[in-house]
Amino acid sequence: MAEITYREALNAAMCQEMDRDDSVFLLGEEVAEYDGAYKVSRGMLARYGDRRVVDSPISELGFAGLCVGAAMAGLRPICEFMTFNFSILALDQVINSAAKMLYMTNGQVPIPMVFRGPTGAALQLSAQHSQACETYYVHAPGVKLVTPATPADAKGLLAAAIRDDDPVAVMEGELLYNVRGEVPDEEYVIPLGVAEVKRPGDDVSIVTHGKMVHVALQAARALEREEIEAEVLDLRSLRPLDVDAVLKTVAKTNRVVYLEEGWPFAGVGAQIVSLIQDEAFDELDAPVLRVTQADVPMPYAKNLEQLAKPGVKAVVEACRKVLYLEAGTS
Amino acid sequence: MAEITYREALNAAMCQEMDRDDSVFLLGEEVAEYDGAYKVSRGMLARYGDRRVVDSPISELGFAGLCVGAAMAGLRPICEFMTFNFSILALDQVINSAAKMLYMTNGQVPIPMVFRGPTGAALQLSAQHSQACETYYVHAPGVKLVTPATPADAKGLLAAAIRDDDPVAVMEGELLYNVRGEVPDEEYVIPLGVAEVKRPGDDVSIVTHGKMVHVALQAARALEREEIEAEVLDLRSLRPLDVDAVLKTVAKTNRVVYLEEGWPFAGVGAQIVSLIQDEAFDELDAPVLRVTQADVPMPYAKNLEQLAKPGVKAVVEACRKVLYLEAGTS
Amino acid sequence: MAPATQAPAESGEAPGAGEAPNPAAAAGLHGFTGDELHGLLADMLLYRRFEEKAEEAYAIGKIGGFCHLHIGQEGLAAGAIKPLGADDLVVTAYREHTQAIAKGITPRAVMAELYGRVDGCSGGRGGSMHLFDTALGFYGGHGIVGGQIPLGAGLAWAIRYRGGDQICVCFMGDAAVNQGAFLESLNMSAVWQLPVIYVVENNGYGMGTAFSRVSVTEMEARSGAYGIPAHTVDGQDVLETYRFFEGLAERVRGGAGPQFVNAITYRFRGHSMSDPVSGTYRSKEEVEARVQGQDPITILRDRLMEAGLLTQEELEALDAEARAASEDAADFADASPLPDPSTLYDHVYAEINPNGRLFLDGRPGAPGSGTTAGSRVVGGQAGGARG
Amino acid sequence: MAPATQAPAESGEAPGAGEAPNPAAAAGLHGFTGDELHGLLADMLLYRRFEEKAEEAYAIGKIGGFCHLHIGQEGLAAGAIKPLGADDLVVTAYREHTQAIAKGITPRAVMAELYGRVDGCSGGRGGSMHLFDTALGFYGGHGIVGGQIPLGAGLAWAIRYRGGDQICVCFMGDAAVNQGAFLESLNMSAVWQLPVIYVVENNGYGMGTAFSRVSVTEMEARSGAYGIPAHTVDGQDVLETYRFFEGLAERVRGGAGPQFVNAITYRFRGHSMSDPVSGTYRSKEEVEARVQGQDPITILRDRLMEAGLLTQEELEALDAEARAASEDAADFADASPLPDPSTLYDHVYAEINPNGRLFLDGRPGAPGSGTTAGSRVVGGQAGGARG
Ligand SMILES: Cc1ncc(C[n+]2csc(CCOP(=O)(O)OP(=O)(O)O)c2C)c(N)n1
Ligand SMILES: Cc1ncc(C[n+]2csc(CCOP(=O)(O)OP(=O)(O)O)c2C)c(N)n1
Ligand SMILES: [Mg+2]
Ligand SMILES: [Mg+2]
Repeated sequence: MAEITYREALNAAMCQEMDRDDSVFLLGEEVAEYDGAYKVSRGMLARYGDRRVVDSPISELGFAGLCVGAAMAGLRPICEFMTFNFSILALDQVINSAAKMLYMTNGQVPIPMVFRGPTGAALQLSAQHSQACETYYVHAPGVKLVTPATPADAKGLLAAAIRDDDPVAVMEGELLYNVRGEVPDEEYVIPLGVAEVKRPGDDVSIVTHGKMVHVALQAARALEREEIEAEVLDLRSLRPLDVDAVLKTVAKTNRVVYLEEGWPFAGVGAQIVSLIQDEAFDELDAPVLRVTQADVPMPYAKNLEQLAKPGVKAVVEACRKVLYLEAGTS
Repeated sequence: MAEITYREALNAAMCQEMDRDDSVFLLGEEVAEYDGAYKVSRGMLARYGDRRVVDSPISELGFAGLCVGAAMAGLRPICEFMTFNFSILALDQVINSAAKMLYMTNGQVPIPMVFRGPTGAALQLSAQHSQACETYYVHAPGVKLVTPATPADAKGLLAAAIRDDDPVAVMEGELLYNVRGEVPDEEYVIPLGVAEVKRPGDDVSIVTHGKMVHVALQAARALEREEIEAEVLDLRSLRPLDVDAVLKTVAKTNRVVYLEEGWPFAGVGAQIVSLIQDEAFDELDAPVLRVTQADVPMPYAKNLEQLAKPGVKAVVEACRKVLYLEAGTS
Repeated sequence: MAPATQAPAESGEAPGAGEAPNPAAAAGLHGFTGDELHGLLADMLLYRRFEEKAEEAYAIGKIGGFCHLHIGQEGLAAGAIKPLGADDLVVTAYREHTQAIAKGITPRAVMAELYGRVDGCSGGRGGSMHLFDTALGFYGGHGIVGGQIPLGAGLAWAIRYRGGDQICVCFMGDAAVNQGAFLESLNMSAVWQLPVIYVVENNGYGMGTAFSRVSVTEMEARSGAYGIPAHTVDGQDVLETYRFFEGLAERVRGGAGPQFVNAITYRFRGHSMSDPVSGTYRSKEEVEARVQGQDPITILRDRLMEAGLLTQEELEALDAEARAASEDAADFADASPLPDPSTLYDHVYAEINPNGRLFLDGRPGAPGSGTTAGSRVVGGQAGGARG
Repeated sequence: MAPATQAPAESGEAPGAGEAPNPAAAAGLHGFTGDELHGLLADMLLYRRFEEKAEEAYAIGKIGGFCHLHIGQEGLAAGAIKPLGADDLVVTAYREHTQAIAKGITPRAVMAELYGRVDGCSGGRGGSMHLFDTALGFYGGHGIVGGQIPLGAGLAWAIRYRGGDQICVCFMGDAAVNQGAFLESLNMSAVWQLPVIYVVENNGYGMGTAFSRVSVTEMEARSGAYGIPAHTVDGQDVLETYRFFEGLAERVRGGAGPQFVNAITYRFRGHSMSDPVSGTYRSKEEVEARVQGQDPITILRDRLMEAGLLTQEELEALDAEARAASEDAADFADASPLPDPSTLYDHVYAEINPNGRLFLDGRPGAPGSGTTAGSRVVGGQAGGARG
């Protein structure tokens, strides 16, 4: 057990899997000679050589499709997108090739690969570089999606994603790469589809995923000062989705806030609300509230960006509202 | 008032707008010499010439982006996708250019254009040609989306979309093109954001959009035989969304089924459920049920395709369930 | 008229059997043995009769969806694929019935797939546009124009990665070269020197659009930007095509790097079943001239007869075999059952994770939807039929 | 050392003022008048000092996000844009500060945008990568590599559609030519003969990747596939570059059709503020050699001095002006207010439809969220601050 960064944990997961399986390789922009735009693959070129750690041209559709093709032939590509914003260019290969291949071929052609990189906003990167892309990857059946929030989850979930026989999107966060945390040194995986209670609490549940887990924990600490015990449930995996864990926290607190980085319309939170009202309708003492990015493209100006992002105050307020500690507006 | 097809209504809308505004032009694959892959633009090349009715290469990303560029300069392009399945290749230009442009430019550069074509499944077109693409177009703010279900709506909504100063996706249906209906001959538009009750009823509300309106009406007729009066609310426009109309039908029947052609995870229905539970929580006598495509890529085999598609029987069953006429399974 | 639409017996000018071989004609035979020549003719006749049968089946509703016939382009299926090794890889677009057969998928398995039956090569899930048999090196069957091009690069990548000596042949239509994926894939193939041959089946049209209307350059100009050699071959001359690909495949196997082939051919039918053979975008005269003079089957047939290597009787025998095999395929397909409804959710994922829910529609049949006390969401005839 | 890092005064070998013009040198002056030459030098000095100022401001946190400096490439901003007409259109990528100034946006408006303030040319919403002033024909400022290429084709399309005689200049980096959008846009531009000049600012690297590592061909080879003429120009020689674009622009205006220009240049700074000037992908020696020998400002300065057309005093005066303008821009930006929080939802849509809800976050501030008795959904500091 050592304290390392999220970045190092991802690196450790890739090395762990590349050591045990020669069919695993890493391909993307700047991943080799430059050690990765965010230095996630530091040292991997030296360690594995340019056969397995490969710099690609800026051709997202092409190299994502090339990786899908390599996976059709049985290799296990790790396709790095410098950020998922750019993967929108590659979405046709993700949806029409990777997600649908196994089904169209009646099970003949699995696509055991990983699409990984940061999703969502960092700081003042403006509209085209700040988008949370979960909805685009979770809507179509055939792809799996995990969103590690801590170094330990990063190592375990990325390793599990690499070993999984289906295409798995691993969405990281630029602002998470420097986060430090305890990570087991030994080889391990965290199975897909298992959510984790990052903080137990009896009064209200903050359900979330990815980067927002940290915002949820800050909100929970703030609520603690008002003697409100918030439970923070980190879904960790959006598909497969740990429905039992969601229903369990609903049953426990009867009050839920869904926090996500992305936009509201057809966001992940919409699905969670739909699921809860459908399967735990009678458990709810209040409607599930959602805290999301403002429904606007991300502005550059510091103050506007802060306004647009979902923040601690908004989560605290939402928790108060589901507890009826503040007059609801309707 | 004449009875014409949905196809002819779209053609009439485009001609109506091209007659009144020279800045409107139609560009896409096979739209000119071939009269459109589905003959929607029949006769338009002869009528407007190849300056305004233009056959493009098979370059979805490029010609969608070219249309966005032309719109930046003040033209009003109608960009036809042979089907929206192929527009996934163009999504970067739709989201990162069209949707975000006005905001990034602080209002300097509106994108007054239309993306149109059929969405969803036809008959046995298999996984890559049967996808309902609403979620991809409704998630990001900056784009509007309408889904006409009848010839009259097709003419009025497409005309309104062309006149709108923002990018508007108009999602049609291959299986709708031959649908006939009464359409006013004179010039008119149907404002975006106005849902329509396609069939009034007091017992249960079937809320839906696009092609599924017809399935909902069939289900309503079937329910009628059991003396159940279903109200069919056609959203017509997903963004802007007629929230008042949704809340009104909820208040009227207190029981809702959302029917859509697409997949469930982060589908349009998820957002509607989230909206209803949030703004009409206490009006519901039962959780809102959703009827969607099975959460699988569309299979080719006739029987499997039928199973995968949302059908009348499923809608009827869902309506019975929200009416507790059948023991729920939980 | 071409064999496509007439019984070979009627062909007038065929010289009587047993005539002395004509040396001039022999030159055009590229050194193939009589058996090899009969084999290639038999292959193409099978492709032709098979698709004529599919056309019939489509007309009576046995086949649904899109169905794109290769009729007129069979010279390329035989000429480009037959020279390949069993473990070489082929990936292509949606006009691939004959290519699938050429790579070894049985007419039965292909026809059953067109019928959407369990014995189809994709279990009835893929249909006409998505034929697969990876054991035979046939990687489909892709419906998004240009979508198979990066996949072809990836298959070649995997060969190189493993140090294998196979090659990948990636087919595309002429219109597909205007997709950005073409640039990205050819460039990466050149940079990484992948063992792949990109073959444009240049039938002159993308649906109703002549290539000359969407390109100011000739097809040969499209690969030089990436330093990939361009070759042109007459796809209607199956013997020339065969020898050409035989040689090129060996060069690529030997490390020559990616290649680009502009194969000239012509589509004798409409783009798909809904598109008339001729009309707005190409004249009746144009089509008839090509069908008359450019039929790869007629060309080979006449050449063999001229050379005295094929008798009318032999031709009829080969053609009868082809018809019989096509009939047999159709009968087999017709007898094959529809997929079992209970398999609706099979093969969406190769790995059903023990934890969590993968299918969110909550239908009774959906795996994992039972992880909780039964979702209340319902949908589809499935739910209806079973609820 | 280059002016970038030194006061021109220190430059040793500058000949004293008033020396007799050197005819040999004059030849290299392409017939520009002394005023024109001083003007171009002043432009480039402004670009240089402006970005040095931005560099400072970034270091102290006045500017955030990504900031890509053009330092070293100024010859192209002046040489390619100054010859254009006021109503010609320019669209480019994210390394566009100096191009925006060259097209007429004031240093104040650009710096205020980098600071994210209301007086910025994009109201503080766009930032460094999204500078716009369409009244001046500057269409941004785009962050997705290659994303501006189809937009450039579209702007040119609009010119042709309206029968105007403007042209569009579309800049891109060398790495952008590997995006599929490049193929699709150049091909359409050729087919429709659009009045557009595609300019590759070929600084040899895409971030840390040398072009030679992601292409086996030279840049000139990339446009021939679409029949678009390729030209190469030395972007460090502003005079040559200016005359070249002056001539090419007129040819395109005259109907010569789309053109492709490979402009050779070099980036003197890191890719963005987080990237070291030299390191893994290019050596200190390589960078220093370029900075020494290939600085467009030094090259023009020396040429003018050799020709006796610039005195040390004049140079210092011009440089002082450039520094002053940059200081002024920074002061202006600093004094400009942040955007009003109440404008968060402005300009998402140009038309707020009277019916229905456009914003689904249901925050108190969101327009239309009030169409019903107040959504209960809340979010963002906004909700928090106001709730
Ligand atoms: C990306 C995409 N755009 C459009 C289509 C619709 N479409 C199917 S085939 C076709 C024409 C392709 O022509 P070509 O590549 O020459 O192949 P051919 O049909 O001639 O064999 C088009 C436009 C598609 N399937 N995919
Ligand atoms: C589609 C896309 N992929 C990746 C990136 C990240 N990125 C930003 S700039 C850049 C390098 C571009 O190099 P080049 O085109 O040569 O322009 P230069 O930076 O040299 O001016 C990359 C990879 C991006 N912005 N967009
Ligand atoms: Mg073709
Ligand atoms: Mg560069």
